[in-house]
Amino acid sequence: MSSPHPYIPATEADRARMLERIGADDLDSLFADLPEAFRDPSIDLLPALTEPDLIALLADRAGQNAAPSRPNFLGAGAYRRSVPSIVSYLVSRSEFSTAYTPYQPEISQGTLQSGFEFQSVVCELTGMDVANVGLYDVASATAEACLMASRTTKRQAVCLLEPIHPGTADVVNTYARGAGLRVDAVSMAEELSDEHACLVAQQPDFLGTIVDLEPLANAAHEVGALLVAVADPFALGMLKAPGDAGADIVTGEGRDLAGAPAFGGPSLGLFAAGLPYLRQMPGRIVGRTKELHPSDGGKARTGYVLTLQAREQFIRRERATSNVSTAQALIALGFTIAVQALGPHGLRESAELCYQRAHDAARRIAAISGYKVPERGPWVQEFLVRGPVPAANLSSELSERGITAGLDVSDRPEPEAHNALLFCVTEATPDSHIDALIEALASIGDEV
Amino acid sequence: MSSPHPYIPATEADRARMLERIGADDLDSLFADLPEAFRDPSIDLLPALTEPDLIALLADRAGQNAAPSRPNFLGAGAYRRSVPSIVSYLVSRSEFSTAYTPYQPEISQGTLQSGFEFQSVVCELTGMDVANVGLYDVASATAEACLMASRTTKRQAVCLLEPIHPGTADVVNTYARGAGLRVDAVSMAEELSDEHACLVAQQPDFLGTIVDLEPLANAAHEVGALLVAVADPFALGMLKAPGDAGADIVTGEGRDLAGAPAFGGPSLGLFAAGLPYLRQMPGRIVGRTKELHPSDGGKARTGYVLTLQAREQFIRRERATSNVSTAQALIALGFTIAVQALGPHGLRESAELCYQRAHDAARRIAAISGYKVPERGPWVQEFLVRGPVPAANLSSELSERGITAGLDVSDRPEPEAHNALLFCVTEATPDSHIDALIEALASIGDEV
Amino acid sequence: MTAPGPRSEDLGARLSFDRGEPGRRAVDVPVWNGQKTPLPDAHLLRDSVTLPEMGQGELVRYYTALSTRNYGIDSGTYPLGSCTMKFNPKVNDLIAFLPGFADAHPQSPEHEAQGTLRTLLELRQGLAEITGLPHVSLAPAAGAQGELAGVLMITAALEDRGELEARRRILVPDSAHGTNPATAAMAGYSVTHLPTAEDGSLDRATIEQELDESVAAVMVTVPNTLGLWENGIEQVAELIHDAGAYLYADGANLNAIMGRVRYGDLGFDVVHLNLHKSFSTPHGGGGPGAGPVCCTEELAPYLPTPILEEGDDGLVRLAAPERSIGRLQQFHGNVGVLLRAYAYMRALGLDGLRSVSGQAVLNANYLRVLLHGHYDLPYDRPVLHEVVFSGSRQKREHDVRTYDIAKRLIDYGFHPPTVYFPLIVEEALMIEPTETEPPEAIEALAEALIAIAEESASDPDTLHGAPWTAPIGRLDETTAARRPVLSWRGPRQDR
Amino acid sequence: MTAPGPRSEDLGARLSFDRGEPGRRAVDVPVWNGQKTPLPDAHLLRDSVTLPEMGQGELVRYYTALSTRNYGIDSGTYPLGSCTMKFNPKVNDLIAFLPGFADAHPQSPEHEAQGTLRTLLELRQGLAEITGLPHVSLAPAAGAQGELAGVLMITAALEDRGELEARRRILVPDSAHGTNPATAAMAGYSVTHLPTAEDGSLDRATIEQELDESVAAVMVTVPNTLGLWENGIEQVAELIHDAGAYLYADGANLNAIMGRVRYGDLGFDVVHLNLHKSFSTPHGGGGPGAGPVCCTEELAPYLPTPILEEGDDGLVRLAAPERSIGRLQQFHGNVGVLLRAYAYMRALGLDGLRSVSGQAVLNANYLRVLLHGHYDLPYDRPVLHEVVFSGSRQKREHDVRTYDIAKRLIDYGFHPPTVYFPLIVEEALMIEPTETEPPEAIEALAEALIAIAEESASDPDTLHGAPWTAPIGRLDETTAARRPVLSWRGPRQDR
Ligand SMILES: Cc1ncc(COP(=O)(O)O)c(C=O)c1O
Ligand SMILES: Cc1ncc(COP(=O)(O)O)c(C=O)c1O
Repeated sequence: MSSPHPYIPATEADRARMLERIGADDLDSLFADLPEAFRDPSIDLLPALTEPDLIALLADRAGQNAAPSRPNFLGAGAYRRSVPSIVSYLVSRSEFSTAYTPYQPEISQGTLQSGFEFQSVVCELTGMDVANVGLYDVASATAEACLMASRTTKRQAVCLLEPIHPGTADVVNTYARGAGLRVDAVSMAEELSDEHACLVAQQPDFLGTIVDLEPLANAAHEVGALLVAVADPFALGMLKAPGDAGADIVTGEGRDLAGAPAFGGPSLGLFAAGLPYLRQMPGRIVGRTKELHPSDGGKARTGYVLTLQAREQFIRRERATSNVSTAQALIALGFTIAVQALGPHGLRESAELCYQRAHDAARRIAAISGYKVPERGPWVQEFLVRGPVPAANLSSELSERGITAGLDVSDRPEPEAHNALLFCVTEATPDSHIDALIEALASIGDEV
Repeated sequence: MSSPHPYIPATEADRARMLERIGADDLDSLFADLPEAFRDPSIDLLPALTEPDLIALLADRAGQNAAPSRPNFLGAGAYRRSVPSIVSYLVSRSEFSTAYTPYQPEISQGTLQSGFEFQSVVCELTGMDVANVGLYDVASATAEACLMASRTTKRQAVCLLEPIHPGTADVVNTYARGAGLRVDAVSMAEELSDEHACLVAQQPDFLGTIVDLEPLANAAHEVGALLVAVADPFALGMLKAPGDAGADIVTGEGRDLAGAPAFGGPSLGLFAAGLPYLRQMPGRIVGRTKELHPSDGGKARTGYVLTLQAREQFIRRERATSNVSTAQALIALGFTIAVQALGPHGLRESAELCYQRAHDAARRIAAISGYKVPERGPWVQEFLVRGPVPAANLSSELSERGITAGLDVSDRPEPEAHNALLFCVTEATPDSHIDALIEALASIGDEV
Repeated sequence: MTAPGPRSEDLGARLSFDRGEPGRRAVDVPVWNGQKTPLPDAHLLRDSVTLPEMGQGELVRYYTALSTRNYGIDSGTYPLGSCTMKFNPKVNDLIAFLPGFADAHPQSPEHEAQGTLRTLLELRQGLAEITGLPHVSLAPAAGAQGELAGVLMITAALEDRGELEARRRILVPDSAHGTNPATAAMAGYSVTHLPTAEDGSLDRATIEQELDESVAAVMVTVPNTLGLWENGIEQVAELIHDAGAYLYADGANLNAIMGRVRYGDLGFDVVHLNLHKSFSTPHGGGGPGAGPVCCTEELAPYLPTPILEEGDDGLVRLAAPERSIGRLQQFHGNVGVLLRAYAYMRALGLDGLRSVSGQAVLNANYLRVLLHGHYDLPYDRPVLHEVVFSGSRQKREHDVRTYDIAKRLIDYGFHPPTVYFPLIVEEALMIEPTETEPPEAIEALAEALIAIAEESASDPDTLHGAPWTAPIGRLDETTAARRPVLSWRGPRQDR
Repeated sequence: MTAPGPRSEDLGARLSFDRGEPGRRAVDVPVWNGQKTPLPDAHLLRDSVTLPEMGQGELVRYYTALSTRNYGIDSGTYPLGSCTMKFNPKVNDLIAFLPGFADAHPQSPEHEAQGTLRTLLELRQGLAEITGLPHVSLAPAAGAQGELAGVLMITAALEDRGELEARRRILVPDSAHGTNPATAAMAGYSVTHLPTAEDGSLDRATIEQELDESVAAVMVTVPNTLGLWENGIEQVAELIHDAGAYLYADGANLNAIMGRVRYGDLGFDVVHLNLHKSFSTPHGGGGPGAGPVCCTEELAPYLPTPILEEGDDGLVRLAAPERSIGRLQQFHGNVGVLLRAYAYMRALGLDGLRSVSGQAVLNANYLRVLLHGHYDLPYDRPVLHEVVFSGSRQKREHDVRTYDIAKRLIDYGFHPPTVYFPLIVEEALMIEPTETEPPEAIEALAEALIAIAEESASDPDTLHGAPWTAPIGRLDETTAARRPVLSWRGPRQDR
């Protein structure tokens, strides 16, 4: 590798000049404080690569993943969406992507005003009063919601309504352990008690079924608990806003509307709540304000700042509402632009298109002899498929035919999941993939 | 398709309001001047597609081309290069990409200053005094060079030194026909006469051989003709600058340093010349100047403008030096950034890396029994291969093995080209492709 | 209360060549570890090349900073008349950059490029439908090269008719774009200028008078550069054909009439289109463009190479027309631009393209009525895609030139319109809003121009000194041309 | 001579929701032409949702305009202490967006994701080498989540040791980042603050005094937030271990010591890294980040899920450690960020990473000497990656606060440093140039800060009102917090 490195502009001559000014002999002498016994250990790293070699290596690696053209019917928390083409261009503008948390609002209005747009979009979608600028992902956001519910209700247990995404349940458990909360998993709201700070319900649930949140909100409120709805923002294009159904906190995953699944991350946790909980919210919040002094001869202009920071770790430290600092701002920007590009009609049309395409696919599958699509209620984009062979075999038979099956949920307790795979079809699943699936399922059926 | 279209924001309501203000009944009435007999003809177009369907269709089409991973040894005017990753990001910033010719310099300094950078880079690479901001491609730039040579020498014939790219020769002929010039193709400079306005020599020549330009310049100057060198700017990373060898005009193709080959275009014609020819140059030229009045309390700042416009069509009309208007500015920007990113050392190292890799591949091929690499002199990245079977068969045998062979040049008059293919290996040809080629060639040889 | 900031950097004074330090680099090059081949003889090689030496971050910052000193369509309204600066959909770029398209080698055997070739074939078919001229070559790299192609095709046809020696003149209206006469001259013709009549159309009498056996062709821009329909062009076409000449259409203003009337139906023999205008591909600060030519059956054999053909085997191929004028470029044209144009055509379909022309014309007329009375309107009638005002009144009454008005518009946040073109309008302000501007933007533009008209009376000095808020003030263009500084080092003799 | 431009738009006053018109749209959605399934019962559905209705061009312009009101690393020097704002190589983004990586579904069977998994495995191995701590989970989404993971791992270990009930305290230096105490509290511990000694290191006496069986862990930032090495940390580690507690490293400042000393060798039990800082991935206006945790053999069983394992079959798999604290996210962390970090690690290699720390430290010291005497330097000794000055003198003598100094720096074209942190430095100015700034940039920053120091004496009002040249003036943060307006429509009750 040549010196200087492309990422480190200073040359040997630069360094000599700087060292002289500092009065140091060489670079190493700047590290004199480091304990000598441990200084400059031997470290075994892969060799450095020039840019062309780096790109070649990683293009090769990317090619070791399944080809993007391979039919894939996995959903279960990550969905292939039609993301408007303008999103990636705008998000990649370096004024957005290479900035950090907007500590200096005068030169960060881009991040701040889009943060305010994001909060506005999240409030509209969820039907809630207030939202923050986003947390890590849906699961950690849900865990934060449980902690917040516990803080506000002063109760030490939370209740998860099954079927909920196992990843979400797992993260709630992780966070609850630290906070000393008990986590109960229940299959009906009736199991809720006045020990519970909240009831957590996923919409649609883990097996894809649309949930009627209203009775759940009532049940929760009856025992003095909050309803935390974990809602898919895409499905909210057609489903009733959780806020209108009585939810107190709404979380969700914004990744898929903002871009590609990227093996799960970067993700984006949505977090919205009713006004009473505002000062207990985790995360950054953007507020609208005005210039202190009119700057341009005329009236004071409108600007945006991080606000209500007294909740946050860098001020409140151990009494903060959360430890979160860096979150997922750039993904939130992509989410905002994508949702606004779709607009009110586009979002609804997209959700309904997804609904129609998924139901059409399900119907075609159910029509193949040997296959069943057990329904648990109305659904949007995910459905169970039971085939003529055990679920695991069906999955591997499909894989051999170049198709990635839906998730194997045959070990779930719900009777409909018995021996079933959870398939997902969205507005972005190519027709040709669905055709290939139908054909493959039929041929597997024929061979039985 | 819904209305309004995403690209056309006005709604029906907007339109109604505007029409009323204008005093028109409907949109169609605005076209009343158009002859009624021909108005609103029936037109048969493919149906409109929404963005997701459009992307799906064209991704499918892109997939109908050979996969980018297919080994491909074509050169012959288009070369796979390692383009620095920063290029595509910077070029795609919409302030650059969605601007037009910088008629208003005060808000076009981005385009203008980078145009000046481009001219500076082209002057340095070619060793010439002045350059314009680029023409369509190397061939049309060379044709313009011939016209310019004819204008300055007042001679009505030009002379092309073979082997020259047939595409270049063809374009020179097209332009010459309009200008009433005779085009002679010769195989040695001695055939030049005082009827010729210029001698056009390609560097390296069409069969990849490095040309000694100095004797050619002398031969041209002896008969009062100019030397037009058609030089590969990448090879100029190591080869003597044509200006230093006595060339009067230098043209070249900048596409490959700026980005992907894109089936040949967008291309980028480089055009540089000696100072005496400045006012005869075609195309736009950027010049440096100052503010008329200091704008910021201090000294007048430095800025850039289009200059020497009295040569151009929009002022000089039928007496312009060329009809060119829109050229290839964005590709010129990419070229500039790429060359500057490589810098003086990187450009040389890249050229030598290309040289070494190509020679290594040629050596390996020559070592296979039944294969010859006939040399015509020193070369950079392209070499002739003669195999144990006729050239056309060798090409199709390779194709069957998933490899795109070098160009079939077996019909050329040069003896070394007899029954040969012209292979190209660059710094960006993957090792694995070369290995695959060697293996395939050997197996074809074995089968003979 | 305002206080000045410190003076910001004179960015133009420091080129990349003046930045960085010897030894810095923005990218590394792999090292060759294999067997070394000796380099060619030293007299063929160069010692070194002078280029900037900057770190990657420095270089990125420099070009990012330059970009912020540019105004693009994404920055705001860009009503540059004749240039059709419309919104450039990002999806077009995404498509052109798909690796299958971008990595295609121009010498690829046809079966390895069917994706590109079929797409170009469909574009060709679409353009033939839209222009009413059935034969098309997509080769020309821009409008001017399309013009050259068209005129050379006429040359070739005349040659085959044995009339080339006789027909040495091309008639061009005085309102034409400069490329028209320049092209005619480049193709070896002498140019006769046709005056524009009172109503902004061609003067029929002059045409009749000029038309004789010395005329090869008439080049007409439709709609013309005044934004007006050429009244009676279909009859002019007959006259021209009767005189044995060809009628050439400059189709750069297709945007106004897409889907509503076709060059072929009107009697044109050949037309070039500016896809970078009408079909929304980015203008790139001055290209790349694409200027396909479409023509009649009669002229088809002369089209530039390549054209596209679909074989009986279903394969699309590149071909040379029988008596082609030859190639215009080493390869096949600005294919990446053509792919973008195809994406645009498919995103709109026929209804969409008709909406484009409808809205473009509505927008221009809306601007016309909003500005009516504030600026002179030399041809005061409904317009098509653009409207040409004149700043003569402002010049006469307040010594404010169109130049000043344009510069002042920058302070209002707009890109100025085209100025001083067409040449036949004194102090011309040629405004083309295009269909992608919402009505609010047109209203805001009109308000700004009205405010400027008022300022020219109340405060002409503010206009004379404008722009005040741009990244740089008015530049000294005279000195730039008189003592040209054209590169970092200047010509070799001065070093 | 200057004349004012017209007042430009108050961009902040008009959100996207206030733009466009009903019926406009930025993208179309395909129409479903197949058999229609009836929608679910109406009480499950919504009537409508309120969102902006804009054309595509309008929307692009709006967000482009917003972007120009932001300052990123590509805009200039961004010496935000503790945040390590270094140049973000574009190649990292290019790699993360390769379709094979970007389109990978998180539930993919392992054999369909080997490209991603092998790359993450190699990143893990590299981080283990760099930290000297052999076991790694890449799951945490950012530094703070890494901290939570580390502390919960300690909790789990204590639980297994049966000491969790007893050990309820975590010691945290008063110079620590706010996430440290916040994390400790979130994990259920009470926090004891440790004072910083005169020399800027931990006060040994207090530690010895506080260390008892009630202490679960000590969280130490190395190098610390003063930019200083924690003198004797290796002895402190022994003390802590002797007391039965764990030593946690906040490794957010790894940039200073990459390749030169390792957390594991010094005796740390667990460390989190901030790859979005040290490994150059874009900060994104506040994320995404990645905060891997690396730990000893002892703590390995408790690592968060997933970790990476290579099987005998050569396949890389995601796995759950035996006694894992569980998951931190639904899936596997911010994989796209991790891929970028891998690309960075490979672009540099060991020599490169050592150059990073070397140059970062040189740059900070260079700035230290350039500014010496112009601002107070509370801990006046050579620093590592950053240097913390104090504006106390300016406050005392001229009533100019660090806040004012920061705002004024904006007028000089720089992003201000971190201010008022660490809390133990009065009027703190925490400056971290990073290794990607060339010396000229550091000199220019120093010159600006020196000019501002002079202005605070000569012209304090200019500082009090700064910035003057930013897109917007000083904002009223008090009212923002007192009467919060947090969304376009405001809370439902107010509608
Ligand atoms: C009317 C007209 N004709 C011809 C041209 C030439 O087109 P191009 O710039 O693509 O060469 C233009 C634009 O420049 C034009 O406006
Ligand atoms: C020293 C230190 N520790 C921890 C953190 C928290 O990291 P993150 O913001 O990634 O959560 C930061 C930065 O914010 C930091 O500077």
